[in-house]
Amino acid sequence: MSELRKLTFGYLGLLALLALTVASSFVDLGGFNVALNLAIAAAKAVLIALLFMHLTGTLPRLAVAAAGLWLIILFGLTVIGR
Amino acid sequence: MSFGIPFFPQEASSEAGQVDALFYTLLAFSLVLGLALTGLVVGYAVKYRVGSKADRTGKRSRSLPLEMSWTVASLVIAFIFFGWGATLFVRRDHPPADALEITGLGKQWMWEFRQPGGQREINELHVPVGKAVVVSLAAQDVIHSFYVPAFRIKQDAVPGHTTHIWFIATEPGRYHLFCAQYCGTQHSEMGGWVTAMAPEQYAAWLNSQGEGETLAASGEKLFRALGCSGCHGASSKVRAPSLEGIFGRPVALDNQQTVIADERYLRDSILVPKKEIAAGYEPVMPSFDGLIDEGELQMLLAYLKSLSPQPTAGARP
Amino acid sequence: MSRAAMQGTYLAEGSGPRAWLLTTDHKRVAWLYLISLTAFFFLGGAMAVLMRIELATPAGDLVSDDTYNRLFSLHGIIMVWFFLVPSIPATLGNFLLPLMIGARDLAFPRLNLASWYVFIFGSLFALFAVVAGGVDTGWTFYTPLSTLYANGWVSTAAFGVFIVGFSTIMTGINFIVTVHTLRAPGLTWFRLPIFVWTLYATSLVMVLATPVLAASLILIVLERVFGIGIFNPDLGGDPLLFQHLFWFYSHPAVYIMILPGMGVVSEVLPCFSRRPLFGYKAVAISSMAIAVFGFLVWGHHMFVSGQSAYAGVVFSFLSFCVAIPSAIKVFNWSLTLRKGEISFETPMLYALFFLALFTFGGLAGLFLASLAVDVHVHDTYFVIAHFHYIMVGGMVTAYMAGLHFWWPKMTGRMYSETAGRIAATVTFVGFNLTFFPQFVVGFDGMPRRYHTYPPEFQFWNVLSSAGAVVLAIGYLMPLFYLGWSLFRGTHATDNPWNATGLEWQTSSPPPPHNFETMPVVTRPAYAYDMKGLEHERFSPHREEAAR
Amino acid sequence: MSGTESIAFDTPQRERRADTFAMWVFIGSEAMLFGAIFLVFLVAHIDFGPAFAAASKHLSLPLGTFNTAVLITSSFTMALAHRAALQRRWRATVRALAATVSLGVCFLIVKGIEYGNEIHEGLAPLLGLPFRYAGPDPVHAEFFFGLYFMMTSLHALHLIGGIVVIAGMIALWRTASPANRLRRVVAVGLYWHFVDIVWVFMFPVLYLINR
Repeated sequence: MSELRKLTFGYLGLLALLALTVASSFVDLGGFNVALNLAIAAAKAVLIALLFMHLTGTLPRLAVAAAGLWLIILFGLTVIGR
Repeated sequence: MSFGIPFFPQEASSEAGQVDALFYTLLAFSLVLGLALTGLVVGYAVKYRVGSKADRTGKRSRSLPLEMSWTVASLVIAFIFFGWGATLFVRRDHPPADALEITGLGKQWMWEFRQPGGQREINELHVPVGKAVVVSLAAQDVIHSFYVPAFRIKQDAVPGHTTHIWFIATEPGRYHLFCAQYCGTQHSEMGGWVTAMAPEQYAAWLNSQGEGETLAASGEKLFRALGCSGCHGASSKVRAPSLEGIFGRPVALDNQQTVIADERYLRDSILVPKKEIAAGYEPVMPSFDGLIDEGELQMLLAYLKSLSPQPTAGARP
Repeated sequence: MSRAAMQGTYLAEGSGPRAWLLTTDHKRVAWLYLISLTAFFFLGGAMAVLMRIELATPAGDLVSDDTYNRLFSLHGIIMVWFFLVPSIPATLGNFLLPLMIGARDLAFPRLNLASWYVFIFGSLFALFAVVAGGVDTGWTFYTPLSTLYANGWVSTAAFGVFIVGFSTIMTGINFIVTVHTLRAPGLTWFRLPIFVWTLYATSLVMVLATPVLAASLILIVLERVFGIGIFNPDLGGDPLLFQHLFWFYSHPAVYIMILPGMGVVSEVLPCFSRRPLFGYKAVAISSMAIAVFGFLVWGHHMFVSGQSAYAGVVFSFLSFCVAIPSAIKVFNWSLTLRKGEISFETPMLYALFFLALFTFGGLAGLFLASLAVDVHVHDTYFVIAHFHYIMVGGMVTAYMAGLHFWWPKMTGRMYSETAGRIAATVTFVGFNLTFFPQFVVGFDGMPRRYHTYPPEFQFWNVLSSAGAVVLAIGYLMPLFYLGWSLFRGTHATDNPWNATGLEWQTSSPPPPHNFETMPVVTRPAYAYDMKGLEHERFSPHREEAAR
Repeated sequence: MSGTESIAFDTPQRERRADTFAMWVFIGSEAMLFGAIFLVFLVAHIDFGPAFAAASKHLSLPLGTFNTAVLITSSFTMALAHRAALQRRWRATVRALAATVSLGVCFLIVKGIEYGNEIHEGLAPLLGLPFRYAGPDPVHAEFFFGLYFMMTSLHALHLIGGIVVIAGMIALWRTASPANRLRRVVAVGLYWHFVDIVWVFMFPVLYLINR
């Protein structure tokens, strides 16, 4: 039963984060709205990956780490290059 | 030049000799290393061929000190060449303050130049020897590239950007001008000649071309015709920033940042006025994107620059 | 010759078109790829020969400028995406990867077959664009030329390349998973043959870079069809952004192409010098380093594009760094020969020619990484010569080395050694005659993609065009003697070169599921100096000659 | 070969491990695709922030929020399907899968309504449709809508792919062995969650610019 409990809490957490991100957009935080929205989105992604996708084991983590590293390269060097 | 076969390109700019010095050093290094490796491989291949009596005893297969030393040696050599090339390269961004400014516009498939005095040339560019020349480049349609092999210089002209290239011609003569970036059907015919002349002859040539209207003067007319002066003029009702001496000055923006009013800023302010709004002004300026072409933009920029006391130096990014 | 000799091999498992076109056997899929890629190689090569004939004179007298532009665009598109990228991985890699790691097949055999169909579908789609009217953007599809001004079948060709990208990704995923999950007992990472390491590194690049190419091609199609101005400066887009996205894929793509070639050479050199590979670990690790660093240097294609000088300096620095692992490999290969017992069969000749051409091509890369020199030679024939030294002189030569090395394993037949050696030498001479003059004429200032050129460059162009003819002969020869050997060649033994890899422990050609008994690995790769292998040597050719 | 789909594997356990890994590698690859698309948007956003913020206000926040909730719920039901399949409760699995597909279709319908509204208001600069936009800087607002349609339709295509695969799985449910059922649920589940994650990023990036 604890598995089901975990999934349900994860689901409710995701909905709460959604509410938070929509609510935050009505408040002017200066330049930080975008950063906050992206942080919340990242938190949601981590929740989904860990609870729903069972991101365990070395190999899947390796794949995720590689994609993450390459995304950093893509974004970082493009923005430097402009 | 032997038997009309070109082995080395002419050197006709202040830059050329320096680039060639690096080039020939690299060439010497490559030949030494390449031939040494070839010699090593051929030597081994002969010495240790099947059935030879060479001594094959002793441990080999791996040697850490050897591997470390060639890794470090490669790194050191690579960094020397990197530093040398980079030092020469960053000078591209710093033309001398008194440089002669010529505008170049690339279109399918021709180069159009305007001398500072307003003289127009198509596929020909006349420059004085011994004086720094800045060519500010724009492109009307696709990407082109301004390339003079004898000067060892090249710069793309990109639609939506203004780019620069500068050089000091050292030898009078006629040199190839190419478009180096593939630009469509007649790419290989796009180009012409750069003629470097002694300063007196250059002056005489300019005179023979007649006094055209300077780019800045054309820009001033355009400034009125487009209605810019209606808001930016001294006696206007709409409150817009005065553009007197704007070029090269820091501008405070309404987001608490400050930018230098360089060509990029001025171009964006005309085409994307909402992007950076000067502090204390309403964002009411309309965008001229699509209303003026690259040639007209060059004129406006020339006019705005002419409003500053030190028109060329310093403010380039 | 005799049907009996093929009994029980993968070649005997049904022979109709159905048995081949619906096979999931990785060895047969490799053949499907081999045949289609050979066709593309000669198609792209024919275009190159036409271009060289045109360039024999300064004037544009053979074909019109539009035709010439279509020729080089299609030469690039076909050679890069329909030949070089899949070449070694999809043919030799497909055939050998499971054999080398002691597996019955790739992890996903049906995905493997699907990848071939996707490849054929995509490449035919692109070929349709050729028949319909051609593409004149160059293989680089630079915007805004490709989006606003080019009038060819750009969307069709781009979409074809986009589809082929899926096939690349499928192969990449299959290889990565296979290497991770299907290695034979005892086959640890540092016992893997270098060829497997390089296939792994290449797959990594395929999987992570190809989607970015896919994205940039979709955007081009959307911009042409729907008018979304992503790269159009008039609508707010940025033409340089396309170059960033394109080179984020296309620079690592040259490592997709060259890494497996390095792997092949790392197999061949030890075998024919009877020595373990010098510095095995360094070579393995530098393969991975190349795959990673390869992603950090794309900006060196944009030194004169108007990107900031700061970015230029950063990218130049990183480009010099990527030279290091390649240099390490060259040193290691050279020292592998030391104290060996070297013989010069066809694969070895090709491998030695690879070493020479790759070294000089790589050294030319130093000129291009060096900012001030690059400004002069950028977009000239110097660049053309550089990348043909790596891609053709390096990669295609390695491909030929591998093809000749594993031909007995793939077919169970031997080819004529004399013909092989002659072809290798003709190729080497023809290659240098074709491309060395291009270094000189590039330094003299001749820009690339020129249909006509100033007369003073003619001398070098004539040399180059003459070389192209020699090179074409060198590449056509194997077509005949290898084809002949398929039917008339002497039967090969299981291990004709007496090599160490697992693939040589099964029969030639291998049985359908590769091994009669699953192998267990107890030795490092290239154990040529171990007892029992040290001086034994068996070559069918030598026996033939003795007879 | 005891119940493996590929002859390369000797046990179903090893095959499932390989399947999962392959899906993750594929997801990494897909992440690069969407990463490149997001990069294009980011670059444009840096250049034309104010115009994008103004244009973003023309999107429907209620529908967007609702759709995000729908997709999160579909991920939840997909996770339930995975759990049921692990416990070999096949009827529950099919029910959860069916719920997932329905929620996916619901998302697409709502998205379709949004598209319809936007086309009706003249905000879709596609296929020669007129672009009518009242706010400031219409040129770059048009650019925003171009990117919006490109990004959301690319996401919708991925979602349609997932729906087709799950529907096919349900149709072929009876013919599949238990091991294969589990493999397929795991694989398609990973894909579905990934498509959800893409939307989780797309939603704030497109709908919540400086609102």
